[in-house]
Amino acid sequence: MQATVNDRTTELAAQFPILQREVHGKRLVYLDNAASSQKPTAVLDVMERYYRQSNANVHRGVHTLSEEATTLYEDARVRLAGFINAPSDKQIIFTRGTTEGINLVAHTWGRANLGPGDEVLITQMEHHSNIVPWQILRDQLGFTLRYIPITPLGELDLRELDVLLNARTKLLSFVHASNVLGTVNPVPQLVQAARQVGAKVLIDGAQSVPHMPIDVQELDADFFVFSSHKMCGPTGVGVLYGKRDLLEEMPPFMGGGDMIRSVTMTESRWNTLPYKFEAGTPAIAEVIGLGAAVDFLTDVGMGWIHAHEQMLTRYAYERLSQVEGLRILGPEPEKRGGLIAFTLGDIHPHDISAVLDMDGIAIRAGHHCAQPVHDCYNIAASARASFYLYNTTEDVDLLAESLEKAHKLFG
Amino acid sequence: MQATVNDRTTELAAQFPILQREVHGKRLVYLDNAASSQKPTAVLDVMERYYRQSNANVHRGVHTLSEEATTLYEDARVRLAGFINAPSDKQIIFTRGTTEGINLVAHTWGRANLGPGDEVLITQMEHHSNIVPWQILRDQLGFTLRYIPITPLGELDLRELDVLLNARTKLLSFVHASNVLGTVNPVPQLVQAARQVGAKVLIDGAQSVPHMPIDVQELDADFFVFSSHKMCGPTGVGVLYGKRDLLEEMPPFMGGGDMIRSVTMTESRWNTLPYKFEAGTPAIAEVIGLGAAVDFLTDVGMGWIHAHEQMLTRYAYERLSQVEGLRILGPEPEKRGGLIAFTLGDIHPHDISAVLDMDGIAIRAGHHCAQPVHDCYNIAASARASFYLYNTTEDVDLLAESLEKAHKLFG
Amino acid sequence: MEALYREAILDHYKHPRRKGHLDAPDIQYHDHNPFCGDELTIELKVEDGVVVDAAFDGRGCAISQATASMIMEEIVGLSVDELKTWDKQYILDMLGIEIGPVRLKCALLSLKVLKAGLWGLEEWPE
Amino acid sequence: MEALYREAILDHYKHPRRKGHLDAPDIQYHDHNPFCGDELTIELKVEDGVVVDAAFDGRGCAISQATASMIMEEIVGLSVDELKTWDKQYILDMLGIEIGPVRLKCALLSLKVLKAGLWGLEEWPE
Ligand SMILES: Cc1ncc(COP(=O)(O)O)c(C=O)c1O
Ligand SMILES: Cc1ncc(COP(=O)(O)O)c(C=O)c1O
Repeated sequence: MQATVNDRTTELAAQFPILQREVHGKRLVYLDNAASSQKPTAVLDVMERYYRQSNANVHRGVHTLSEEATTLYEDARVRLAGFINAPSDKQIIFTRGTTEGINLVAHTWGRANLGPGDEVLITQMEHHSNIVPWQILRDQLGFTLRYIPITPLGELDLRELDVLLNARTKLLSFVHASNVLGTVNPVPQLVQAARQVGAKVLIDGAQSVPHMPIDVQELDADFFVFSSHKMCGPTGVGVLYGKRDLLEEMPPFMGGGDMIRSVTMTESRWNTLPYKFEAGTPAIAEVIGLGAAVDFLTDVGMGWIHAHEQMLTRYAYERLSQVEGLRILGPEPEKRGGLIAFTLGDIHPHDISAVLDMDGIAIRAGHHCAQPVHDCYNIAASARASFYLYNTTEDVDLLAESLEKAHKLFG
Repeated sequence: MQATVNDRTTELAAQFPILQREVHGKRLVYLDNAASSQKPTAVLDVMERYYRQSNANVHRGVHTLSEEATTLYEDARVRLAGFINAPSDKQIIFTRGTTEGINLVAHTWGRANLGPGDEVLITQMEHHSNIVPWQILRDQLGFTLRYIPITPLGELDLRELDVLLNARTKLLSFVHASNVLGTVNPVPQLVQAARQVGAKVLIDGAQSVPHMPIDVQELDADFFVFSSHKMCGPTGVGVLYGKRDLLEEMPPFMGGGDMIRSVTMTESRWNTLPYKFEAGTPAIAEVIGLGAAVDFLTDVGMGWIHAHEQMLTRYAYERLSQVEGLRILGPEPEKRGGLIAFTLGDIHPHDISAVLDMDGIAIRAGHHCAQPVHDCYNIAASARASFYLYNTTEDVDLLAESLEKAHKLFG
Repeated sequence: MEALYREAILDHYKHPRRKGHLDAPDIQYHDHNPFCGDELTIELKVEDGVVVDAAFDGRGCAISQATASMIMEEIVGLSVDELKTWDKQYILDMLGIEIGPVRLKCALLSLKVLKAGLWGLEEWPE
Repeated sequence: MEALYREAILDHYKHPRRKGHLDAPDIQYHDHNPFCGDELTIELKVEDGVVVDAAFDGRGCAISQATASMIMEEIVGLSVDELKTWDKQYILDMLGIEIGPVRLKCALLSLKVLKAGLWGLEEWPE
C-alpha cells in the first residue's frame, strides 16, 4: 500500500520542476510545505500564458485582451467558490493571503461591531496573523481579547469554554489546523458553542485548505481565510470567504478603483460584492494561477491528498519517535494534519535545519510565527517537517537519518 | 529621427511576447498602457526561474531555498531603492499597488495625525484611489477634505492655493501625472507650498514612475507610491516609499507574521522598517519580477523612454487633432505624459473602443477611475490611448485611421 | 465590424424608438451601469396586467441604448407576466450579436431596469 | 558539514568561554534576534578605556553562541576604541565560514550587542 501511494507521488512530483533540483549535491527533499508549497508546471504555464497572450487590466476594458483577462480572472473566482463549496462566487474575495484576510475582517466587521465590554476569543495556538490584528484593534477599540488555552498534548483545552465563550463574545476566531502542533481543531463543537452565544466565527484555513476537502457551508463559518502559496498556487494572493449578509453590511476596507459604484467630490457609493472589498488593480495573474492550482488539486483529489499525508504523518511520527533526543510537539498522528514540529535535545532548531540542509533536506526552524504556543511549552523555537502530495516515505527516512546525524554532531 | 526611434522600439517590442499576437486577425496595437503595461520576456523568465529553482517562504527559513528566496526578494528591494533614488532600501515597502500604498498611509499616518479641524488637500484630477480612502477616513475622523480645482485646459488651478493650503492642512496628496488629462503636475511648486504650512506631501506616481526618471529625494515627497503592473512588472505588487522618520513613528497597518519583533498573549512589539509594514507572506515572486522590470527599464533608459513617449505624444496630438469630431482632454503635448484621452463626437467611448478592437487596437474607454475629472468636463466617460516604450508612430497612424472609421460608422 | 454593430443595432441607436417620457407612468425605474456610465429610465403604462404604453430615456453606448430601443418596439401589448419571463438569453437573441463579459452589462442594463421596475427589485436576481 | 559547523565553532558552542556574569560590569547590554529567538547579554569591565574583564550569557543557535564565545576570547586587553572598529567582515573572518543572509543575523548578534553596549546605540548603524 505504501508502495502504490509512493508510486503516484513520484508521478506527481515529476510535475514540480523544482523537485528536480539538487541542494548541496543531494536531491532536494522539500519538507517546508507549511511555510509555502511548491508549484506544478500546470500552474506556472497558466500564468505564463496569461502574460504572453491576455495580459490587461480587468473589468474596465472593452478591448479583447481586457475581456479575456476579465473572463480568466472571474472564472478563477468561480473555481475557488466550487473548491470550498461557497454558495456564490460573490462571496470569494481575493486578498494577498490569510494575513490580509484576517486584517480585512478586523478593519471592517471588527471596527463596526466591537467596542468596550465586548470580547474576542482566539486560542493560544494561533498564528501571529490571528493574534496581532486583534491586539491592535483591541488597543484602539477597547474590547477584551481572550485565549482558549491548550493542553500539554497540544489540543484546545475546552473545559472552561462556557466561561471563555459568553454573552459578551462577539467573535470566535481560530485556526483550523495548527501550523505548529498539527492539531486539527473540532470545528463543529466550536461553531455550535459560538452560535449558542451569538458570536460570529472566523476560521483560519491556511493549513487546512491545502490538505483536506473543505466545505465552508458544512463548516458553517462566518468567515474563512486561506493563502494561495501554500496550496500549489502563486504568491501574492489569497481568499476571504464570508457569509453573504455579513459581507453585505460590512463597510469597505480599502478605497480606490473597482470598489466603488460612483465617486463624486463629496461622497462615494460602494460597488456590490465581491468588488466592494477589492480596491485597485487586483493580483490578476496570481488569481488566475490560483484557479489553475485549484484545478490541479481537484484532479489529484483532495481526499487522496489527505489520505496520503495521513499515511506519511503516521509513518513519520513513528520513525521520528525513534530518533534519540527527539520530542514531538502536539497530539498523536490521528488528530493532526501533515506536519510534525519537534525539538532535538538542546540543539537549536536553526542548527538542526542547517545540518539537514547540507543533506538537501528543507525543514523550517523557528517560532513559525506562533510565539505564544511555543511559550506554552517553554521553548523559544522548534523544527518542523511538513508534508505535501509530492513527499514520500523515503523523504521521511532521509529526514530521520539526517536528524540522527545532527544529534551526533552536536551531542 | 522618428525612423531611428521606431527602429529601437521595434527591437524592444520583440522582447514582449504578447505583442506578437493578433486580435481579430490584425496585429495587436496595444495602447492601453496607462491601465496596465505588457511584460518583457526578461521579467517573465525571472519569475519562472524563481518558481522552478528557488521558491520558498522568505525571512524565516534557514534552508538553501529559503535563503535564495530571501536574497532575491531583498535584492529587489535594493534595486527599487536605486531606481527612485531612495536614501535606503528600508524605505521601500512592498504593497499590492498604488491603491494599497495610499490606503496604508491613510490607515496609519492618517489615523495617527488627522482629526476635526484638520484638512487634507487633494485635487480634482485624482484617481479614485487618492479620493476614496480620504473620504472614508474623513467620515470616521471628521477632518475636512478639499480639492484643488482644474482649469478648462486640464491643469491645476493654483490661483487659490494659498487659501486651500493653509495652517490647518496636514496633508497635500496629489497625482504626479494624471491618468486622464496626461497633465504632469508642478511638484516643486506644490511641495514648496506644502512645506510653508507644514503639511506632509503624498505623491501618486502610478503614471510617472513607469515613464520618466524619478528621484524621490529631489521631489522631496514624504510619501510616494506606484504600481508594478504599469511598469513592465507583474500584477500583485507595488511600492510605498516614505521618509524614514515618518515611517518610524507611524503605527503598523496590518498585523501578522514578519511585522512583529515579539508576540505574547498580552502585547506585541513591532519589527523594524520595512518589515513593520509587510505583514504576512509577501508577494515574493512578484517583488522579484518587479526587480527584473526595474533592471529592464534601466537598461532601456528612463530618459530614452520619456523622450520616446514625448515624441509619440506630440505626433499623436497632431494626428488625432485632424480626426473629425475628436476633442482632446487636457493640455498641450509639452505639458503632459504619454497619454491622450479624448471624445469623438457623441459616440460613446465604449463604442469607439469596440470598433477599434475590431482593428486589433486596444484603448481604454470609461471614466478611468477618475469620475470627478470627467464631471469637470461634464462628460461621463472618455476614450484614452496611452503609450509605452514599444509603441511606434505607425501605431498612432493605425489608431487615427480606425477612429476615422468609427466616426463614419456612427456619424 | 458587423460582429458587434450590425445594421439593426446602429439603426436603433441612431433612431431610438419611444425615446422620451410618459405623462403618468404606472411603473418608472432608473438605473445605471457604473463601469460605463450608461444611464437608463424605463416608464410603462399598465392596464389589466398588460403594457399599453412605454418609453425610455437614457444615455450611454450604442449597445445599451439600442437594446432599450429594441425592447420598446416589442413591449407594448405584452402582459407583465410575459415580460417577467424575459431572460438574458432572450435579450441576446434579440440583439443577435456575440458579446463579451464586459459589454454584457451594457446589453443587459435594459432588462435589469425593466425587471427591477416590474418586480420592485433592488438588485439583479442571480 | 564542515562548511557551516567547523570544529572550532562546535568547540566554542559546546565549551563556551567566559559564559556567565560579572560582579559589577561597567557596560552591560542585552538584545535578541527576533527571527531565531537568540538571546545575548554581554558584560564588560573597562579601565582607562581598556577591557579588563568580560562575560556573556545567552541562549540560541550554535552560530550565535559560538560567535559570542569567540569574541570573549579576544576581547580582554583590547581598547574600546579598537573594539569600535570591529565590523561585519571582522566577525565573519573570525568565524571562517560562508554564511547565508538569514543566519547572518545570528553571526552578527554579538557584534550588535557589543557595539550597542559600547556606543549606547539603540539600533544597528547602517
Ligand atoms: C494615477 C493613478 N493612480 C492610482 C492608480 C491605481 O493603481 P492600482 O490599480 O495599481 O492600485 C492608477 C491606475 O489605475 C492611476 O493611473
Ligand atoms: C495557520 C496559519 N495562519 C496564517 C498564516 C499566514 O499566511 P500568510 O503568510 O500567507 O498570510 C499561516 C502561514 O504562514 C499559517 O500557517
